[in-house]
Amino acid sequence: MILELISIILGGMTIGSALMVILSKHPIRSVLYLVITFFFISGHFILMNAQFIAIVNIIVYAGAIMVLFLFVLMLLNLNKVDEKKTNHPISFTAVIAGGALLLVILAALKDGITFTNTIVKSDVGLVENLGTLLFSKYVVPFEISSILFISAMVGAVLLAKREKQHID
Amino acid sequence: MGTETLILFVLLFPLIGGLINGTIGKNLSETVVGTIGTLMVAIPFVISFSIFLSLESAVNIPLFSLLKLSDFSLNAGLQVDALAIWMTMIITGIGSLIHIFSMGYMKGDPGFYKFFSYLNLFIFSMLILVLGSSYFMLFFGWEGVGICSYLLIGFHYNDKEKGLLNTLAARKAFVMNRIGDLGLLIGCFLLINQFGSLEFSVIAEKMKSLSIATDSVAIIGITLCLFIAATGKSAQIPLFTWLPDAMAGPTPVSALIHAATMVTAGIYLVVRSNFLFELAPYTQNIILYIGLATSLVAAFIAMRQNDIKKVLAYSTVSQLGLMFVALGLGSYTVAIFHVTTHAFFKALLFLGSGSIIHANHHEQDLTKMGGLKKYMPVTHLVFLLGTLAISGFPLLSGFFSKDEILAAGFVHSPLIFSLLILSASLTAIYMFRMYFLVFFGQFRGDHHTKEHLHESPGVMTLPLIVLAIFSVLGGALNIPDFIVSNGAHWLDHFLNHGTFGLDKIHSHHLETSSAVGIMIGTSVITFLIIGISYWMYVSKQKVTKDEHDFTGWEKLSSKKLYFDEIYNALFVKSVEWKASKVLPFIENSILIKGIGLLTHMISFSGSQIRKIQTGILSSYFFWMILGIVGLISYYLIYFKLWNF
Amino acid sequence: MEAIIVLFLSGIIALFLGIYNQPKLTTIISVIGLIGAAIVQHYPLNILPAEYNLLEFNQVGNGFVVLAILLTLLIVLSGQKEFLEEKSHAGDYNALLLFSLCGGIILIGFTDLFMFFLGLEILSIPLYVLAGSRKGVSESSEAAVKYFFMGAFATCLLLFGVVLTYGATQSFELSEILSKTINSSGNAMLYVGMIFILASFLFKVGVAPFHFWVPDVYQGSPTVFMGYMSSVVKVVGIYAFIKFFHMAFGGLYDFWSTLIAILIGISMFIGNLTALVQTKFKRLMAYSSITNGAYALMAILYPSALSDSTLWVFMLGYGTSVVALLTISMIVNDDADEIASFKGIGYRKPLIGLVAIAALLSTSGIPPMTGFFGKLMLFSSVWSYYPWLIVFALINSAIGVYIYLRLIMTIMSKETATDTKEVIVSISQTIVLVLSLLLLVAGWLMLLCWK
Amino acid sequence: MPAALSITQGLTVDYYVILSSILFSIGAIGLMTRKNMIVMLMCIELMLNSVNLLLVAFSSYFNQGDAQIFVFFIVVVAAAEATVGLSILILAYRNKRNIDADLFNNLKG
Amino acid sequence: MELLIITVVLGLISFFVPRNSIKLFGLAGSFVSAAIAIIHLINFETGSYVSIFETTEMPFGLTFQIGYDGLGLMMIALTNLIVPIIILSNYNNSATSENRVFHALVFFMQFGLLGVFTAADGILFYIFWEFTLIPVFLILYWFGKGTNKVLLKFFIYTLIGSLGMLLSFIALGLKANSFAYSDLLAVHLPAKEACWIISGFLLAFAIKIPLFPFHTWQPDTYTSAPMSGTMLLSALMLKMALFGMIKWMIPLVPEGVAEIKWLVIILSVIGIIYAAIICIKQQDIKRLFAYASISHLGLIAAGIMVFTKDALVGVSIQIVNHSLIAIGLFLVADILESRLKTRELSHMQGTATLAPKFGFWFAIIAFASVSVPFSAGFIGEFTLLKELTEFHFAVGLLSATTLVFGAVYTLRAYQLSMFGAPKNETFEDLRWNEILVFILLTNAIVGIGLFPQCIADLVGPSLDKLIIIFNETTTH
Repeated sequence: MILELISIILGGMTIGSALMVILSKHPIRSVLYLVITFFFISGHFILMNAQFIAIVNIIVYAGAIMVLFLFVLMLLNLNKVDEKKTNHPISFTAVIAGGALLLVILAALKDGITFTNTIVKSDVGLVENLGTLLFSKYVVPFEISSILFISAMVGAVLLAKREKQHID
Repeated sequence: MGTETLILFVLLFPLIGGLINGTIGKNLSETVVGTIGTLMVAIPFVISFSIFLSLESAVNIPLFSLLKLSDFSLNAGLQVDALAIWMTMIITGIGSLIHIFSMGYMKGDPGFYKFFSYLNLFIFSMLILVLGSSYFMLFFGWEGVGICSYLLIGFHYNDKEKGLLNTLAARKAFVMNRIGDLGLLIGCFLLINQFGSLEFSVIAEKMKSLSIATDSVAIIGITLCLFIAATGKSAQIPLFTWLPDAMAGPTPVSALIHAATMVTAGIYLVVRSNFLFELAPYTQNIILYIGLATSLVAAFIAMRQNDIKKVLAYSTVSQLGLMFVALGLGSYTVAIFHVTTHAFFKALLFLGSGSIIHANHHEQDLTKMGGLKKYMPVTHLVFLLGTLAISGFPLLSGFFSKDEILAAGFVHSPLIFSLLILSASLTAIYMFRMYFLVFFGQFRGDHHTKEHLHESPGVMTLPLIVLAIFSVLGGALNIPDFIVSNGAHWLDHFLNHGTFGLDKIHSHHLETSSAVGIMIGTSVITFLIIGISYWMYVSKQKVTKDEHDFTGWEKLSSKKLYFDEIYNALFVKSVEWKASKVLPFIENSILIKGIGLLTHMISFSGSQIRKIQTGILSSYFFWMILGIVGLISYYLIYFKLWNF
Repeated sequence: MEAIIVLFLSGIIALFLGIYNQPKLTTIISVIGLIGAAIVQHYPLNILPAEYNLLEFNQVGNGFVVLAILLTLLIVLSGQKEFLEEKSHAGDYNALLLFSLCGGIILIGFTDLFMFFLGLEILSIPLYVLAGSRKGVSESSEAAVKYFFMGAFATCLLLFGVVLTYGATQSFELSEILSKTINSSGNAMLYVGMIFILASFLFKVGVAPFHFWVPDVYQGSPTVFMGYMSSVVKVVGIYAFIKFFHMAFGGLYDFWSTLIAILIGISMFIGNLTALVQTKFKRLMAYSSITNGAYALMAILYPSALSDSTLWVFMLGYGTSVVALLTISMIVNDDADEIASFKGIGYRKPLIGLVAIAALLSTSGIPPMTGFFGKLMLFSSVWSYYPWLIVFALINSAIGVYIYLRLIMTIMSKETATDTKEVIVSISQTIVLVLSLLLLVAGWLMLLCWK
Repeated sequence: MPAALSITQGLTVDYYVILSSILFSIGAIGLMTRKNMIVMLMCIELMLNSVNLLLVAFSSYFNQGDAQIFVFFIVVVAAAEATVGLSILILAYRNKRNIDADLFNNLKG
Repeated sequence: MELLIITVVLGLISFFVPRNSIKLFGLAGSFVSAAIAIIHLINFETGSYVSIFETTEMPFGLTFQIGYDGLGLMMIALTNLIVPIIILSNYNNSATSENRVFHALVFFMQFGLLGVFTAADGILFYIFWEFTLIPVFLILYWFGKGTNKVLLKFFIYTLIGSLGMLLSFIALGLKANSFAYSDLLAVHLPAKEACWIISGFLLAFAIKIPLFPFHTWQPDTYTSAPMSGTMLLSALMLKMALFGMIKWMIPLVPEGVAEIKWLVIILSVIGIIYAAIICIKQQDIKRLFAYASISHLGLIAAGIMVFTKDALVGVSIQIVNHSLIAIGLFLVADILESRLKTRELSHMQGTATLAPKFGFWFAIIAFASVSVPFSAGFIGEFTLLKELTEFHFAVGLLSATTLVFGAVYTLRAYQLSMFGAPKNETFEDLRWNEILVFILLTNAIVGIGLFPQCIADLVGPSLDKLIIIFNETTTH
């Protein structure tokens, strides 16, 4: 019951911080709220005994990606609120659409949702188990992802590099 | 050589003549062209005369099969019997005379060779018409003469003033004939449907074996169709208005085609189909009344025509009407007899008028003539004979042929008889009006023309004289039996014995007393009319009024009872209105615009759809999310899960 | 797998040659790499250990790989002139194209969702970059932005779908998913997951209402890469789509086929009707690609789509004609991309004219071009299942003919555009034109030796 | 699945399904409403994370490691996407001097 | 085989022939193809089927079969004999006759037509059918003076029709599991389905013929096309549709004929009268002949729908006859247009006086087109009208009005352009090639008019076969 309570509270906090991400006017605040959200989600991971993923999530997302976001924000000097006033009717319809999305997803899934399918505390999320799986069954995808990375790298360089001809 | 071969020569000579003149005639002198043209008709006349002399029974000459269809075939074949050879002789005989005349009349015309070529081709087509062994061949020639007639009516197409008018007349003739042809065509189809063949002989045979009821629908349909065809060619109501207009052609053409030969094709058709018409008294009655009406109407119109050729043209229509009356009364041989005599005197009259016109510098108006007697004695004499013959002057050819029609009418009913008498009297009236106006009194034309008035050359007068002789003596062909005992009704016998169907029809024989009575009566009327006319036009020197000055019935007559105007309003105008207003409207506004509207709608919807593509990212997300919502909703609907 | 390695290696080499400023060599290397990959794919060397053979290629799959390589080859050749204008990046462009193609090949051969997901990303990520590679041009960046955001969103949709599917079936293997789905028609999670996956696929293929990115991105991207997107990516995407839905969700055919048929019907009209009112060439081609993508996707509606050559012929015809037309567009080289600037080019340069006619007629589906046979086979295959869709497709073909015919008339006009520049056709472009002409007219005969 | 443990363990997979659906929808709403492209990028990361959350839940529920490997790959891809995305952002910023998404509407119609 | 190949080869060579000798090359080449057709005619054994080429193993169930029977051979001979005449009549028209591309396109067109007439596979038929559109479109586009709108209309119209046909072929082919003619013949269809399928075919053919109300593309296209283009269209391309109806539509879907028979016949009859009446007041001579063509073809189409042996024989004769007449009339129109620089009848008056030879030959062609005796049309129309009357009296009667209307508008056109006092100063009389064309046409028209049996013999046995197929299905 305690775990259940914790997870419910954690879930509520996750939703709340996620909402703050899209509600806060200032982008830097959004980034910070997002980092907090990631932390909460990692908390869920730990609750489910998926330690490796929890760590990766914090390191890669909160540590690397979000820092990158902050860097870019600072670099482009975008830390002031320059977002135009939100157009209310448009955001209203957008919220309606998003709400409808949630609604239909839940409506569709409602037959399956009985809150009886409880989660087993398993060991599969431990580093050792995952490592074995990754380097045996999923070694090819692992290697293949190198193509992804190299193209992302090349792409980033290609796009972000300043050309000699036109210097702004 | 047998008849089979000879008859081919009869056919081929005019064709060859036409082709020679048409192709190389341009480089030949007029004399050569004329001679070739004439010989190519004269020789067939001689040949056909010899065939006529030796003809014993009908000869059927299959030539070749044009097209074999599943249940019957279109055959080219000839058939020589009494009727055919008689018509051939009329055509070639009168044809050659007119050819001779044309050599003089057309002298100096740039289209001289063409003219002779067309004439020869016309003779050829006409011969096919009468010699053909089937309705198909008849139709072949039927159409052929139509074209030649078209070409000849519009012969002077490039005339500065009247060129287009001439061709309009030609077109009118062709189109009206085509309407008739339509009847013939449909008649042919009905015949095929009924008898499975178009051969005269086969149909005649089947008529016997099939034992078709009198006045059955099929027969009435067929005969009516054939009669429509006949009204087209033979200028009967309602299709008669083309014939007077056709006088736009050169005068020999009028003589040959529109008086002596082509217009009798309708008579020939009905006589040829006598076995069919005999079974359709209903149609015969229609023929009778139409013929009578035509005869009277045309005679009435002829009363106050001022154009010499128009008078003759309406006279022709009127005479053709009389022939149809004879046909309607079942007196086929009488009709042919009248065809024959009419050919003589009408050709004579037309050629005579040609001679007059030639002398008058192509002036045809009666009001501009007068007193020509002294300038053109030969023409005057033959013209007088012709006029007398057509008016039924006793013992001339017209007297006998018309008398037989009257006799037939007398047998039928007194009303018909009296109307026939009226028609015959009208003939005499307008003919003598014309005769006196032309030859008596003072010359009313201009001075210039007067100086040049002259008798026509020998080539022109010679045929006139020959025709005059025939017009006078033609009656001898069919003299009533109470006048001569031996050889009476020779033509009747000849035709009856050599033509399908006719042998079974017995002509009505009047008692001698009534016959003599009719003869005397008509003679008296004719004399009276001549006398009155002489008194009016010669003694009182009455001169006809100008066309515009007519009033009352005279105006009605001069305006041709407004037939042209009525037709124009009823048919021509409505078709032209459709052609120039209604159908282009359908075409442009409904069909084309309709399609245009469709394409416009398509591109309009394109430009509307285009507006969704706003270029703003968040709207694209919005649509995509709505898309997913839609997809899931589809799932919910699909499994009917819409119950929360 | 070997083909991927060959492509990857040649991509790396090209990258390094680019760094050392050898732009022409990079071209040669990429061409060699492409040809080598095609050969290796067709005649496998079998040198890799067995566990590396994670990808499965049946005969049809092989054919599609070869087709993708062939189209890429044409694109690489036709783009050389543009690559060489920015010498310092020629290596990058070539390498990114090759990397992307690797992703494409993975997408053809995948058997589980891991490879599928990675393949999709490897295919897409270089394209996000390439779309924005004309750096000074704001349209190009806009295209990249739009492509990236919508692409990433589509990835999210895909992943959400995958996770729900996994939740319903407990597996990432296509075959196991299939075996689970056959008996579990009532599983809501499976259906919702499938719908999300469907949405992301529809996005990739550009089917309404997920088509919005297509015109904007195509128009903004450099012409070469637009060629790649509308030919290779389409070929691969549609093949993967069909494979995924037949191999994993085959049991739910009744459900999704109707849904997809409806969406295809809508897309055809949206694509064609909007193309009708375009004045920019690339945008017109983009809308036309929506329509043609919809035609091609019809193959999903009949069960034997994966084992016969119908789709192959269609995509051969469509891909080749797109590449040919875009090559012509590059030759015309009009910055504003107005259709009017094509006026008379075909009359002045008969080769271009001939290719343009062949390509446009092929796209219109007029015999004897390859496109006709593609359409014929496609339509006759689907006819028994969705006749009304074929009627729709034929109506759209007619509208399409109107669009393409107007293009032909512009290109073949005797008059020329007023400000006519000298038209220069480079050697590589000539090769592309000749090759595509050959493929367009007689490409369908390749089937004779294919079977 | 083992029902005996359910009461004490407490966490049901359905709960995560709902939670992750909510997070996913929040991300989607953010994508539609926010104009700042960096925030939009963050929304995408949020959506990816909601997927991760659900995957891990399923992984534990099914007692299978594969799903967590999948999460690993998602993280990999997310990193790559973020890299490319940010560089595209920088590029866009250079051209427009702004990263407001609504300003990028030259291509339309 | 050489029948088909030679046209392609000729077309390809045309691109490389020196510009100054292309005229002669075109003429010589087309005469060679004509000679080949004549050889085939001579060697043909009546009632047989000559297979030219046959493979059954092709991708996607297409069978590559070509061959001809009597009907096909008639069309082949017609094509190969008409093309030289077209090239000949175009000989002095320097804009086209000295153009290499033009000749190549004509030869490709000929190839397509031959393909249509020889194809023994539905899809192959469709392929050739569509293929013919391409060269003719380019001829119209490059050498005509039509606006893009007109050309688009032409192309889209015909294409929409052919799409219907394609659909029908697909539906039929899926039933037969093959597209081969013989297999398609064997398919039996339920009535409702047959109705749909035949409608698809009908759409294609009705637009191509064209039947009322699908004809609106035709007058515009004809008037804007160059002379040779108009000739190709009316003399040959329309015949594809008639041929298609006889050989493909009716025998393949006899079950559906009953449903659409009356529709087609009524439309045809409306077309006959409608087009004829429009002609009566038409001022543009080329447009007039275009509408006249609609009127004539309506009669043929109605005849086809009757589908009896006699009707089809009449149709065959009329097909040939109409081709000849169309060439003659459009040549006339072009001579007038090119020399007077106008197509308005009211500006032409009196040409016959200035150019007597032209007047003469125009008269011949005009009379041939109103089907006077000795012309092929006389026999053809006689047979057709006979069958139509037998089919239904009213149909026959209404169709037969074409005799009257035809005379009215043709003679009007002749009269307004040729007769009267000349309006123009000079008018160059016929050139040698034009005279030669007229002589050839006249010989052919008169020849067929006198010996129509040759055509009946040629096509008879194949028609018999078709009718047997038709009757078997419809009676069961």
